[in-house]
Amino acid sequence: MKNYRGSILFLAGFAVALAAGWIAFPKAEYERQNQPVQFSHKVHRDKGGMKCEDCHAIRDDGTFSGIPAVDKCAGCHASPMGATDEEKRMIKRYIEPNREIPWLVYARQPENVRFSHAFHVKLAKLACERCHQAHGDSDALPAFERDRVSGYSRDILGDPALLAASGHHPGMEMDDCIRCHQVRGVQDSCLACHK
Amino acid sequence: MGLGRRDLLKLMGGGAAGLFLTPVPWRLIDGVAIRTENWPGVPDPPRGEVRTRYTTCTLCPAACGVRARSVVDQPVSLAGVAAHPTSAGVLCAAGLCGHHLPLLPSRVRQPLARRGDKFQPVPIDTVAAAVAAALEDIRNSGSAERVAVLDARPGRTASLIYRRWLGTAPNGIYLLAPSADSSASLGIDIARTGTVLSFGAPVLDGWGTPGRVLEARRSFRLIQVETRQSRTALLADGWLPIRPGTEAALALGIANVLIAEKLYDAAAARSASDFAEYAALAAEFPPQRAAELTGLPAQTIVAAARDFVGHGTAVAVAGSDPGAGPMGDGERIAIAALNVLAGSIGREGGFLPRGEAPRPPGFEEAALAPEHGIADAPDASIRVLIIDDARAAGAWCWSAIERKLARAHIVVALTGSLDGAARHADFVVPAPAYLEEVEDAPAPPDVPAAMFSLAGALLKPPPEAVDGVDFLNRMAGGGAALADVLKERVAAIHAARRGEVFHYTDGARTAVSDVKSAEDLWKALEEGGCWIDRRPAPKQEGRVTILGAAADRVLEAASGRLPADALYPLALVPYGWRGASGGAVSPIMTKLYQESDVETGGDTVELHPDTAQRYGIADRQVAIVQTRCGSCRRRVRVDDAVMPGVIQAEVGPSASGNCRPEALLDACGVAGDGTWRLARASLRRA
Amino acid sequence: MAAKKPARYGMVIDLDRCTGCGACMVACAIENNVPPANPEATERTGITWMRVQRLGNGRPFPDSRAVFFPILCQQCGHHTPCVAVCPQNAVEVDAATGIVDQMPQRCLGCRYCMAACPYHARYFNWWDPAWPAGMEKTLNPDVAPRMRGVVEKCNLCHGRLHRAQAKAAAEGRREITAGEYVPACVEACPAKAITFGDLADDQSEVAQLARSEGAFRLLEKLGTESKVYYRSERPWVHQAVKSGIGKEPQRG
Amino acid sequence: MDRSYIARGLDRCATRRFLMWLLPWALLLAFGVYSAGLCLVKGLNQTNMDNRFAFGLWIFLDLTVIALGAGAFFTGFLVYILRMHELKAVINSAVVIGLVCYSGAVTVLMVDVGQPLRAWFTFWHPNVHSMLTEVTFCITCYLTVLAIEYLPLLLKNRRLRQVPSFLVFEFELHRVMYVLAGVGTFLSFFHQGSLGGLYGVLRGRPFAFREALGVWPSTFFLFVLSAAAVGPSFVLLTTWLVEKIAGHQLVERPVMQKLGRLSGVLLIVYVLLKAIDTLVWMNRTTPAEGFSPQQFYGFEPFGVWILFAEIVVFGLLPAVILLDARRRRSQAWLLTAAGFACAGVALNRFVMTIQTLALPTLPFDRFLSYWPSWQEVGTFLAVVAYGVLVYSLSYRYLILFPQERDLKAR
Repeated sequence: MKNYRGSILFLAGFAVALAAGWIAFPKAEYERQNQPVQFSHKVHRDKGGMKCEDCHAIRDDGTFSGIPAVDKCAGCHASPMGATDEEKRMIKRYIEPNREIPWLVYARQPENVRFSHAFHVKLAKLACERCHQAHGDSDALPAFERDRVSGYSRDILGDPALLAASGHHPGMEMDDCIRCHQVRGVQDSCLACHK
Repeated sequence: MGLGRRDLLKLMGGGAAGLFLTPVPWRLIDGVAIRTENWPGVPDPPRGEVRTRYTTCTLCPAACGVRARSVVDQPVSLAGVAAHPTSAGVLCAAGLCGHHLPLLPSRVRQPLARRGDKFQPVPIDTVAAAVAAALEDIRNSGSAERVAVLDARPGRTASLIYRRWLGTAPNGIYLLAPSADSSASLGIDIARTGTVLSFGAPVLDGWGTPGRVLEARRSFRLIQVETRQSRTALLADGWLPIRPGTEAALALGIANVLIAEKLYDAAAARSASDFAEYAALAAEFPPQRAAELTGLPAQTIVAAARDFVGHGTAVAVAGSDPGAGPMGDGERIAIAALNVLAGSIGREGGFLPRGEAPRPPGFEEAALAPEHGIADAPDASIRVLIIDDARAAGAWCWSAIERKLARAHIVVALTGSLDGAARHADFVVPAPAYLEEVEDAPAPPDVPAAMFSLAGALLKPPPEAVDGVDFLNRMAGGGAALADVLKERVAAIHAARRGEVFHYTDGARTAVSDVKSAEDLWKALEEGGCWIDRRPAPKQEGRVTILGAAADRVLEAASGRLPADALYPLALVPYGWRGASGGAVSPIMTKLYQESDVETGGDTVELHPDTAQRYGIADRQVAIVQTRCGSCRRRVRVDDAVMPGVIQAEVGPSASGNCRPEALLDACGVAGDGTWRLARASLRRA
Repeated sequence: MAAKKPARYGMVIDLDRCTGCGACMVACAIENNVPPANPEATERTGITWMRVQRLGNGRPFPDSRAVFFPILCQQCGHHTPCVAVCPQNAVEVDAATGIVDQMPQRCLGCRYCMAACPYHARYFNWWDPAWPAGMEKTLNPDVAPRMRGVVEKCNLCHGRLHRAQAKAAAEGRREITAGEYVPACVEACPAKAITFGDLADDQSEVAQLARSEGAFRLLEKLGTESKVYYRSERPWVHQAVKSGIGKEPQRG
Repeated sequence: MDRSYIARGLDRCATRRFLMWLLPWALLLAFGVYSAGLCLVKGLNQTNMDNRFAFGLWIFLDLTVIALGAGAFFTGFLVYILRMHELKAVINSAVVIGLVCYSGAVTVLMVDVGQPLRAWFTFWHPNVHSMLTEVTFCITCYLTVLAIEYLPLLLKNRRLRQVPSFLVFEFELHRVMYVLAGVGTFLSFFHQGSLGGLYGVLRGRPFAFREALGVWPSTFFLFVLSAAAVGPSFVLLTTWLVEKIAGHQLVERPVMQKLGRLSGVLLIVYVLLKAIDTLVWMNRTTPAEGFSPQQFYGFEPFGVWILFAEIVVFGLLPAVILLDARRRRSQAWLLTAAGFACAGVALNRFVMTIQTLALPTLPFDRFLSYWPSWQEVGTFLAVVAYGVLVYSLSYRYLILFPQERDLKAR
């Protein structure tokens, strides 16, 4: 027994570290934030009869409108359409004072990344779902997870291994871009996708 | 049995080993490295829809068309408007960063009053009341003290309003800022000009309408008369480096040759009432004498004269360097006379008379106070001085203005930022900055046709902003706002049905007669456009006078401005660069004067190696420039392109503090005719 | 998006037209989010992707003459000095455009590339980039600001190339047409002294100018095949450029 | 009271006296760490380097220090590979010097780069064509080797020997010492070389550019050779210095002379090749790039004298002295020559780094000057202090000079 003691202690430390690193750390690494307003794509699509392009369109100059400004929401929600408190709250807090809603954008790339939706949608004919999953079907917005260390959204800078395990891997990391470009034989320099 | 020290070590060893098999260390070094991309030191550019909007540059009289690239409403870059009738798609360095001016650290956002050498916020009514009281006092006391408006950008509709107000105000006098060209009645048909003989005018460096001039550059010969090897001198076809202040002597020397060799336009000469008198004056300056005065070889002067008239229509222009202040009347007249000799007045490629955009009713010339130069105002006469927007001003020698002020006086500066002349004011009124207000831009001084451009507002002014007209109205207790008068003027233009509109948006042109209503015309101009009058048919002037009553002034100027002075053997020559010598400067201009040596910077003087050696000063050492009127400390740059015996001093911003030219310009001292472009000086090592 | 036929973007700068007004420098700084000088910065620690130098003929007054020499990254196409030296592939020559790319996010700031560049066209961020409070909102959204401690340089306004490409894509085109993409300095030059275009296209104006009489490149003998050409009709300019270093100009 | 840590039979000064000796160096270190801290926190604007003088004092001294530290690998090579067993007398000391020089240099490099947090990119995205990549890889690896070589010294410490497992481990290490020495030699050979290549490849700096022999420019080999040449000289100098400070002899004289002779032999070869290289550069390389060599020496103070000083005064001269057996026997001659040799290499590194950057390459360039800021100097002093501290401690508690005990017995 005595002469095993050392090894046991060593292994104990080893095990503790593994547990901490694989289970505790990934939880601690991301801070979860809820969106300022609960939003249902499903409702807007089915009840509102809206199409994706109504809010997320590619402008004539090739830039992408991204998430619409608050006046777009005001277009319909000047006064409550439904009976939910969430809607009333939104109108009171943002639409009436005409304040922009501080959405937390899951897919927002770093400032130095240049991603042209026009290329990928108009030329390469990629479906939105290819990167954004079936976002349009979602009924509620998941919590936004920010990496405490790098400061970026988990969707664009998560630990690949962990993301794969969690089954939530939108594929919006640089590696994903590169993989897809390689498959399609797109030859690019750094500045083609960075700015 | 408890844990011993060794046991603990083992435990930790195991932990360390285990940690390396988890994501922890790798995620951390990766994350930390990536953090360096967006840590607090790195700013975030704006996001949003990118829009293109148009306006007109009002930073200087050139009135160039401006295309503004904006994110939502905030302009992020400015560029020229292609095919613009006068600016031809060009913006200068200062114009390119104009969108920074509303955001300068020195921006004035509320009315200020001087307390000692500090400024404190006050309500705008306090300022208006103070001025009104002073006016009332003059009126009642019946004193001869003046009420003056010093206008940095004459010819605007606002200028008309000032002049009308001064017409009614007690002893009102309307003064043109030293740097401003008066609203000239002659333009230059530069596209057809054969030769330009420039006396110090920065022809290729921001003179007149740069776009138009540079576009025509290939078609005219350029002879530059200038002591300093300016950028224009470097690119001219000929450079005549004359001794400082001998422009008039050279002008008369050239006239002498032209007359002696019968190279002048006889018809034009005959039309001049006092040609004989002028010829007599010129006769006193044969090449030999001119050579002695100017330091040029006599044959060079003869050659220059022949060259001048030898290539099509020849024009002689007198230039005021943006840093050096105005040229004296003596020089102006001596140089203008050459145009009579060359017969270039009223001829294709020469000086063409031009009209002015129709004025709304109530602004007939008779109803307005006349334009004056500062020199015209008697010393110590001005009780109330209102300075309108030193924004576009070249450097002003404050003492030139100060000497005109009565003992008890109020100086009110309307300005966007606390720079330039505004820093001498008793009250500072926060005027809208560039791009913050709908304004009009008159025809640039050198354009041979009447023009009228609107500068649409791209930004909202701060809530407390007050423009000049608004300020007058506050004192008068009511009156039409500038925008309304502008609308009236546009209506007047529309009613006249002359000329055409150039649309910045698509480069199209529409005849005013085809514009349905005055409202449509306003809209077209406001969203980016300018009105151009049809070109008047060139015609020779009737009777002209060359010297008028100024013969003695010409003679004085021609005899040399800088009398020898044993104590101050050197000549101090200030010079500046357009857009940066006067008021506020965008911080991006540091590229030119601090982060490269394009501009030597407002804290330097340039010397010829011999001069530097004579005074025992080496390159980059600090020297003190001393004149009879004052002195200033400056860093020396040794440059063998400088004329020996000359101190070139740049007026403009420098790494050590933004534009503060006072010390230098005051050292230059103000001459009797209100100029300060030269001085006798001595030098010593600091 | 790689073009089918690789381009070789370059420019010809007419020294006889350049008035040294500095508009190109200002336009460049604004376009590429280059910060204003730190109060302590000097002409040797500032950042000027585009920089107008002054080359004198070395003769004293009144015979002294000078030309203004806009210097930017010369976009070397061969033996590109800065590419081989970078320890971590932060510099590369884009096969599709011939533009020498600098990746600030990959750079560790060793400055080896600066020592390697004979044109001194590379600049180091000695300070955090800082604008006067509130002026950040005038930054160009198409270019990412750099951070302290990295090297940056001219990339022929790559942001503008992106813009042109995106617009083309929005219209369903894969290729941009000549003239759709023009760097800020070229657009801003009041004297129209800079001609920009695809040197690989023999018909382009820039290619013809580059071949024309009086055109030359700096340090041609180094064999760096730079894509920035200069033109001048003045013999002394060619003379001064050939004689290379050793004649130190008096001017600061 | 720390007697129990000091090997038997070695006399070391009293603890108090030792601490007094450490104190000033500790203070110096503290000051240096502060300067370095400023550079890391506020950025490199704390230095006087600029866009034209992208490299300054730090790179120059790093190159010098690493060259001097070459004594470690070269002595190791001689002892373990060429079996010159008499040099065992200094090998331990050489290892410590090597460790100090290399770790110090690497630390300064970490301050020198603008984004130290990204330094590891070089390993993750290496550019195999870059000399700097080669340097980084080799130096890091060799630093590890040195650490392992240092371990047995450490474990031999009187107190640590009491742990049985350490003793075993130390014995095992000794058996692989030959391998380590081999690996070390190999690595050092490459990074000493690539440090030379660093400048030799700069086509854009005609003053430094050298044509390639194989894949490397000639400076690659010159640097290896010069480093190997001064390595022993530096070991010799330090040993002598330690003797002076300790107040008693540490190695037998013949060993010192042997070191001197080795230096001499390598130095003469180096000087020869350097001269040839310079001639080739003058008559072939530079003209081909459109320059004439005179142009480079036309700027005061860097005239032709610097070339003469480098090759003759601090190269040929010491070499000749060191090759002369009679002179070698005189301590004065030996040390002076060794000193000159080291100075010569330092001068060479100076010319390669500083002069190269000072020289203009374009017609409108100026000849530039540069003077380090106190932060730069301070940071480097930290390395010196750190070196002295590590060496002092090692000398006190470890056996750096095996002969010391016997020499004392005599």
